[in-house]
Amino acid sequence: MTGLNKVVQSYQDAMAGLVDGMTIISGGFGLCGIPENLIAEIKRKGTKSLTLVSNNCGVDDFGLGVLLPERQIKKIIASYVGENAEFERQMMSGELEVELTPQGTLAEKMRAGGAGIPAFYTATGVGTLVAAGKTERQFNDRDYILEQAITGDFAIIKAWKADRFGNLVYRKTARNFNPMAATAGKITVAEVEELVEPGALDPDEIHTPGIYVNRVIQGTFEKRIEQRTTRASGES
Amino acid sequence: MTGLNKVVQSYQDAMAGLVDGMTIISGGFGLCGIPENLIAEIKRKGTKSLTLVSNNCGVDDFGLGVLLPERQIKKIIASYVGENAEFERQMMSGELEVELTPQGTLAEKMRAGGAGIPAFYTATGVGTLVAAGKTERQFNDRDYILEQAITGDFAIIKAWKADRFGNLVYRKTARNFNPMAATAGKITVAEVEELVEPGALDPDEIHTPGIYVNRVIQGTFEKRIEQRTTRASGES
Amino acid sequence: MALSREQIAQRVAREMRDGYYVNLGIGIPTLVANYIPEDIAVMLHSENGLLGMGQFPSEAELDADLINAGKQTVTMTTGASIFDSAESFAMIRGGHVDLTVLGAFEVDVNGNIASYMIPGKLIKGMGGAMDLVAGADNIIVTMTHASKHGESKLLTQCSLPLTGKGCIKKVLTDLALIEIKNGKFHLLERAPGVTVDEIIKLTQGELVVPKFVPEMRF
Amino acid sequence: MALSREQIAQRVAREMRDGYYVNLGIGIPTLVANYIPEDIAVMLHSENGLLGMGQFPSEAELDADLINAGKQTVTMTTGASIFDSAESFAMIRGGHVDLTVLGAFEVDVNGNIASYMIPGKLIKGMGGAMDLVAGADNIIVTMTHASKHGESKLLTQCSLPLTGKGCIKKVLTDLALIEIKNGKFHLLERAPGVTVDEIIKLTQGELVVPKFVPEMRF
Repeated sequence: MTGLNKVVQSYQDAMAGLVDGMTIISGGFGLCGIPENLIAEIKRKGTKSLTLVSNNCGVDDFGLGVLLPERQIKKIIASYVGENAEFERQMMSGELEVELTPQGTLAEKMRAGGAGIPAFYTATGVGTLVAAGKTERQFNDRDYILEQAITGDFAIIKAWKADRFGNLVYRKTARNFNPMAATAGKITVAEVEELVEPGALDPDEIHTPGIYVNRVIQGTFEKRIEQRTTRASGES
Repeated sequence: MTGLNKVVQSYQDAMAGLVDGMTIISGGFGLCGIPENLIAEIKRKGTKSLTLVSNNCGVDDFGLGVLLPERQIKKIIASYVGENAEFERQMMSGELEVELTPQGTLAEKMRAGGAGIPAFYTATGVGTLVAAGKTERQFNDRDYILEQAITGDFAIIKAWKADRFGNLVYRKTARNFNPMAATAGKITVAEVEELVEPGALDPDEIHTPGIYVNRVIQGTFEKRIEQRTTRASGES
Repeated sequence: MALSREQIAQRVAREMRDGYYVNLGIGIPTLVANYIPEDIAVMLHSENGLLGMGQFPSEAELDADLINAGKQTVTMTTGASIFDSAESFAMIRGGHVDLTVLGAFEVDVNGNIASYMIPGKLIKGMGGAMDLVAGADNIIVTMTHASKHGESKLLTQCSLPLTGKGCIKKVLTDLALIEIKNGKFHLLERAPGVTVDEIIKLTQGELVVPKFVPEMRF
Repeated sequence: MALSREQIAQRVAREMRDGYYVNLGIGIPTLVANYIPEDIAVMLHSENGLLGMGQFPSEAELDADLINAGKQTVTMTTGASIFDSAESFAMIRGGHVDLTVLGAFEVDVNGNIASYMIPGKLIKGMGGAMDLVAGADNIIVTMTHASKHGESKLLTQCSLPLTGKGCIKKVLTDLALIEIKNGKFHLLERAPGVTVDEIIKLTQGELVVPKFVPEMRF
């Protein structure tokens, strides 16, 4: 009677089954709401030839950027990759394949992947490099391009709280891409700050229902800040 | 500085601007989570030739069904309409045009309408009457049909609580189609059980952000139950 | 003896596995909830936006805001979640539901199903049925094997408007459990006391009968 | 005198109306938040999933889980809401944001905009910019009128890869406020002390100049 209990005890178990050449979808925006320890485990495992789908690729020494030095990433699908020197080097030298995708299109591709929608039309990217090779069609006299869904062998996400059924809630803007990524993985692994008892999360307030989540692990997080901007105290 | 204050004081104001021939998208599933009083106001106004988009059409004397006797509805787009004798009569006699749409496709059409996606592919309805006249295409060796988005001149929805910015939360399965309907109206009107002060709703727990909502009105609700099923107390 | 509604529900319940997310349609499928084996945990999905559907409420628990897809008042189990209709059908259409049980008027040897419309007679709409049959891999159709007049509902080709094309692989009738593959029906089990000949007689589509057809036990 | 960054922000802020939902891009557009007129209420949208973006936090308020699209730590205003990236871009792509302010490298007379890529030199990605320009009706582009070397950024045809096609109707540079329609630039206002001739000289695309061009006041 443990079938609905998604909790695993080690990061090895959390990423069990990940092998070379797989596609991983990751939640997170910049360094906010990223599955820090799942990424660290992928680095530790040394899995290679990965295709990564993520809005960003971290920085040189944190986030998905840590997978770059050992060349674990073959291809990345992302909207913004500009915070990372090693990334730029690998991209410019052609060692790393980069598929730049508009942020909204990327979010929608993940959602579509999880929702069984193989493709959708969008105005984003019409008349740009993004439209190259894509079906174009008019609706109500406006041009749109057809974008296809993305799914992954794994989805790795970060949430705030989970129960053992895999029900998740996120905190503030650490939500970002995590809910869509959660729906789009064949195996979805969530790492969380806090494990709570079933029933502790209000059913009306669950962001990701457990049906999308295969494994849950509780971790501790550095939560590094990329742009620390503050105002002087008292200033308004 | 009242631009973000969406609260209106009367149902007349709530539905101001509705004229003959418009398209209205309504939230609700059966009689659960329906905008009872906004529907009553449409009946009172006597607006005609309406196109209604709603999962169901209520029952003979409650919900959207009350718009049938005076023939206010020209066409309905719905997934299930089987609880209503007058509805059946008008449909069979050809007085009422009915576009039966699978429930998931209907929900997705509303979401797409609100999200600027003019069309999407789905496997639902392939090889059925629903596919008639629609573009078909294969992705990964499977057949899909192209479904187009729906938007409305008005969207009428029911929520549990709102603040004056139009931020909404729903209660239990009264959520259903309301969040998608909210995004798809040129003018979206929400009627709610309770108005709360801004800040009273946790930003992490808001279901419909106020950006989608143009008018909010507080009402009282009958909340009729369609199938009252109970177990004997003590039975488990 | 043909299976009773309760026995159909009981037999379907044996198809459940620990950890399944299950969508039960209206009618007989709803009864399946009463026969879930005690040693497994499953979560019931109701397509109006509820995962973790519980039993009917007591009078005290009755809540107009908490219904199932059949519009019946229900309760929630511990660990339930609520979501909107688009999310609910994302679960269905995205293949996240492990088992779907629904009724039908007819199925045929190509896995087609007709379940929502009798032209000129019954036009209530497909509700979520077209999404369910298109989205799920693992579907069990429950129905009577034949009409009251002895007309088979397992056909060479469905005569009514389809709910879905080529999507049904398993049918449980009051007489038999049948698999659909390679354009044929395959007899897997028979109801207690029902003979293979009776089943053959009431199956219009081609039926493959193995040498030994086990009898269901209850 | 060319407008300062602050003056550009000030002038943009005057385009705001009571009740607007506004998305401010990175750089100069971010400064606009400081000049919102006090007699109107607007709500700032940040595309990483926040409506109701507030000022930078005090040290005590600093929260790694609360950032804006520029990855800067921020706060929330009263009545703010949080949502996922798909929902955030549904707001943008569905046309729910009333005003979008963003920077650019080039714009042209057909309303094309290039803002995200300099081939062989700057390839950081488009982020949300392509969605913003495709989704919004009401966009103000802020940029310098010309490069440091005096090369115009208001062109007959953009030379860099486009961010969006035919979607820009208003440009505020350090020299002028310009409308784009019918395949031409139209001079609406000039910066204090900047002559029409200076603007003409630094505008490569066809510029329509009315008899009277009002000077901006600060």
